[in-house]
Amino acid sequence: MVAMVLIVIMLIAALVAAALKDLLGAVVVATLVSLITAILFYFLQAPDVAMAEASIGAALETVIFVIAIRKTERFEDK
Amino acid sequence: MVNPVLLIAVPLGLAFAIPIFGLISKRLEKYIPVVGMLFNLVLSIYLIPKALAHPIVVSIGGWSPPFCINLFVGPVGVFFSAIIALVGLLVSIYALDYIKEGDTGKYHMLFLLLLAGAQGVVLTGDIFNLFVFYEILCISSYALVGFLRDRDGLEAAIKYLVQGSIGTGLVLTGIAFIYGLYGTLNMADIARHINSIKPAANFITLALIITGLGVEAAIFPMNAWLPDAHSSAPSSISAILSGIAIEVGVYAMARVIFTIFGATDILGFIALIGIITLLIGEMSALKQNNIKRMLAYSSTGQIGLIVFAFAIATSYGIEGGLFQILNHSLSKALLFLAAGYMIYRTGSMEISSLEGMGKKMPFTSLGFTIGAFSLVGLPPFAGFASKFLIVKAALIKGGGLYTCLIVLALFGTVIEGAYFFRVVQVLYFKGKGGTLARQEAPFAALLPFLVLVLLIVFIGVYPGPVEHVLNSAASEFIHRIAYIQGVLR
Amino acid sequence: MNFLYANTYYIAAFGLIFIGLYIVMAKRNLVKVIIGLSFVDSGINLLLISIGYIKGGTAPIFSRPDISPLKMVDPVPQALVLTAIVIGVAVLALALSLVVRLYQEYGTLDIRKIRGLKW
Amino acid sequence: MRKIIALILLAMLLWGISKPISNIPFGMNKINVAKHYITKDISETGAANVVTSVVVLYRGFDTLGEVTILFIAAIGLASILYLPKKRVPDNPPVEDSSLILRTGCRFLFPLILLFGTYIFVHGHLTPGGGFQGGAIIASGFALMSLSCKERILSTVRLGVVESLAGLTFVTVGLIGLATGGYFLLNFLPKGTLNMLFSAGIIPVIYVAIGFKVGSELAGIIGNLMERTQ
Repeated sequence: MVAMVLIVIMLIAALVAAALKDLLGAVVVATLVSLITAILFYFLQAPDVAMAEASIGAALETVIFVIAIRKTERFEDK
Repeated sequence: MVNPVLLIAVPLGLAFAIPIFGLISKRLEKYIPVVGMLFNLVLSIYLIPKALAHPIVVSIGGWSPPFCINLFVGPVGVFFSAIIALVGLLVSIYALDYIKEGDTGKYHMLFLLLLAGAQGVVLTGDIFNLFVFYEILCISSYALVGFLRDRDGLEAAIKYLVQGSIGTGLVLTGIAFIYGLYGTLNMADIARHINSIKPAANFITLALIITGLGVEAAIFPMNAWLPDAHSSAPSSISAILSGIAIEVGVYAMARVIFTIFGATDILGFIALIGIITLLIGEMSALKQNNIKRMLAYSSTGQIGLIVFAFAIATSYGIEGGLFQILNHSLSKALLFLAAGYMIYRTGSMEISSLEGMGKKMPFTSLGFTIGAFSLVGLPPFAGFASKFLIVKAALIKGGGLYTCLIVLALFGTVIEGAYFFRVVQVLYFKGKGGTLARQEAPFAALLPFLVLVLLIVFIGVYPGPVEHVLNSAASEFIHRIAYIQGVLR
Repeated sequence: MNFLYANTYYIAAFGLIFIGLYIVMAKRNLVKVIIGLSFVDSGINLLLISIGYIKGGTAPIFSRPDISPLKMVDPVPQALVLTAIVIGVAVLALALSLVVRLYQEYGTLDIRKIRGLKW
Repeated sequence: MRKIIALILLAMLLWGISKPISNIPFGMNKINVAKHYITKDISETGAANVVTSVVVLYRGFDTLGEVTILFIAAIGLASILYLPKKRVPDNPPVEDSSLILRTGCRFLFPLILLFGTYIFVHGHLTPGGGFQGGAIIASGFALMSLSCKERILSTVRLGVVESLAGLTFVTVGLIGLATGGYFLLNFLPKGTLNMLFSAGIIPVIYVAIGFKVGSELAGIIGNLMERTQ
């Protein structure tokens, strides 16, 4: 049941990331998606993968995205 | 007995060691790829007779095949690894003088890793391992396409990266389905189980993998990235991408279709796709004024012909396809390398600016001309033998479809002849000298030209030994039972 | 409803893959496109892990002596996903470096305003 | 327009993937080859974590390819962001972060390094391993370079660590080839289960991977921060 709620949140977050005009916001929401994926990996009895996803997918990818956005621009133009 | 895993491990190790050599002396870095590829060439030539006699199966880690990754070094494997090592060696000699700007140490590392990835793809016997090496090949080509850091290169690189990533995503989805359906990743083991489950599931899995691999092989309609990527990379990299990378993509497709799935019922469709790719490539090449874009579109056309030859699926057809791969690797590498120095001298990629090059750079122009003639298929060069085999195979196979398609393929060859002769005419018979003084390309570039020209002529005049290897290679693709038994003894 | 309940994880995985592919195909901002690629990667990883899952299975680690090997979930997809995650971050870093350089050249991330990027 | 085309393509893909997925029921036992790994793991490799032994031993060649891919990404990124020596941009002076942040980060940094090292040293016993530990170490360096604005590691030194770690991996494989005839053969004694020094070459390779992944990811972040305006 928890898994279902998390999955719904994850898919909504992915759609929000697609719709947001603020790229930094989109990256933060994408991080949420990564984190929920990591929790789902844990539910599926894959602790190694959960750790990798949390440390690489959620933390480092976000850092790389944020640096790239700081070097470019924050808002998607119309 | 030398273990063929060295063909992959030595280039990887040397590439990792380049920064350390760079600490000793910056001048040392550029000789490392030459050393690595020379080693690979010697080893793969040494392995050819052994692999022809009996396919070499080595496991990694010491377990028996379905439980660990194994390498399958049959005739196909040694054939491809010899081509990769040969073209890689010649291009790395060429690059000694050609690559001057940018972070050159990084260029040589990426170059060597690209070739190591290609070696891994053609030797491995495990589908996920194939995917990993395929990613090595793809990611190093993304980085190398953008190596010059100009606008064209960056645009082409990001375009290639996005389309390539979608492609590899599809391949990985297909691999996930294969694992879910059969619970194994070893190619021979999958091939043994493949008929046991519903055909619809197999078909979709095959379609996903073929589509994904088709992006790298630049099969229509997934070829939008190719002209940009191949024309804006440094010329030495264009030679490798056209001469090796797309052929490796075709190899992977052939391995999946013939050996793993044994799916001979979709080959008519693949043949059609091949001919469409051929015609689109040749027609687009005819319209180009930029010489590198012209060569890039011509690669698309050649890949179409190779795919068509494989889709004939008889012994002659596959032999013709492999022969055409050999011819295309040598000729297209020669064309791109020769064009690279002509562009370097004139500072322009327009075909019209090459006027009178036949007098100013006679050896380079001669190399370009021979490469063009061989690609068009004029005797006595290698292209004649390979195209002749393909036509023969299609006619023997018969049937309305293949006869119509081979007529279209010959029409494509005529177009190809038209645009190559136009360039040759510009090189020799137009312009009155111009302002440039006569100056040849440096020795490091002339040596690869010489070797490639000699090989093209030699293979064209005396195709016997090559055909002997290709014959065994074709039967490796056709007889999948022998492949399965060879791995799972 | 029963179908949904039985295949929740597959739906999550394919939902993520499709949202990612939609972003790549329909959005015009390069950073957005790369966010889409990372969604596709996560979705495929989730698919692989769900394929390897066995109901009531334990994690494939002999952390206590009483764990029976026959109750473990499949370890191979987990090993594959570890590889796939690292490949994903590698592609992403390379892509973002290209994006940063393109921004320096053109001053925009919109693929309509960058000459050669029409796909 | 392109949205409609995208949706049509996705609908086709959805129809397609429904075929194979209906043959792969969720949660059912589909184990085939992997049965060998989970039943024979302890006697053959001596590692408590089966995923680790699959990653490093049974499918070790994939892992070699995988660290190569990360290596390619790191050097590809450096070559794309390469600036000739004269043109290194003077980054506009950034305001120093607050004292609390800097002190806090300086305090956290060694702890993060220790945690990362723990993770990759214990890869064969507990969840985790070279990739996870390396990523944690890299995040420590990212934290330092974000908060303190000073370069901790030079690019050259990171490059040497990367090279040596990669060479270690290849050399371990070649030693296996030389001693037992198989690349990446587990030539060290397996030891007793659940001890730190057990499972043969797994800890050696995971330490190498940990250093390699950590230095590569730290290098990627450092290059992105510094080589661009």
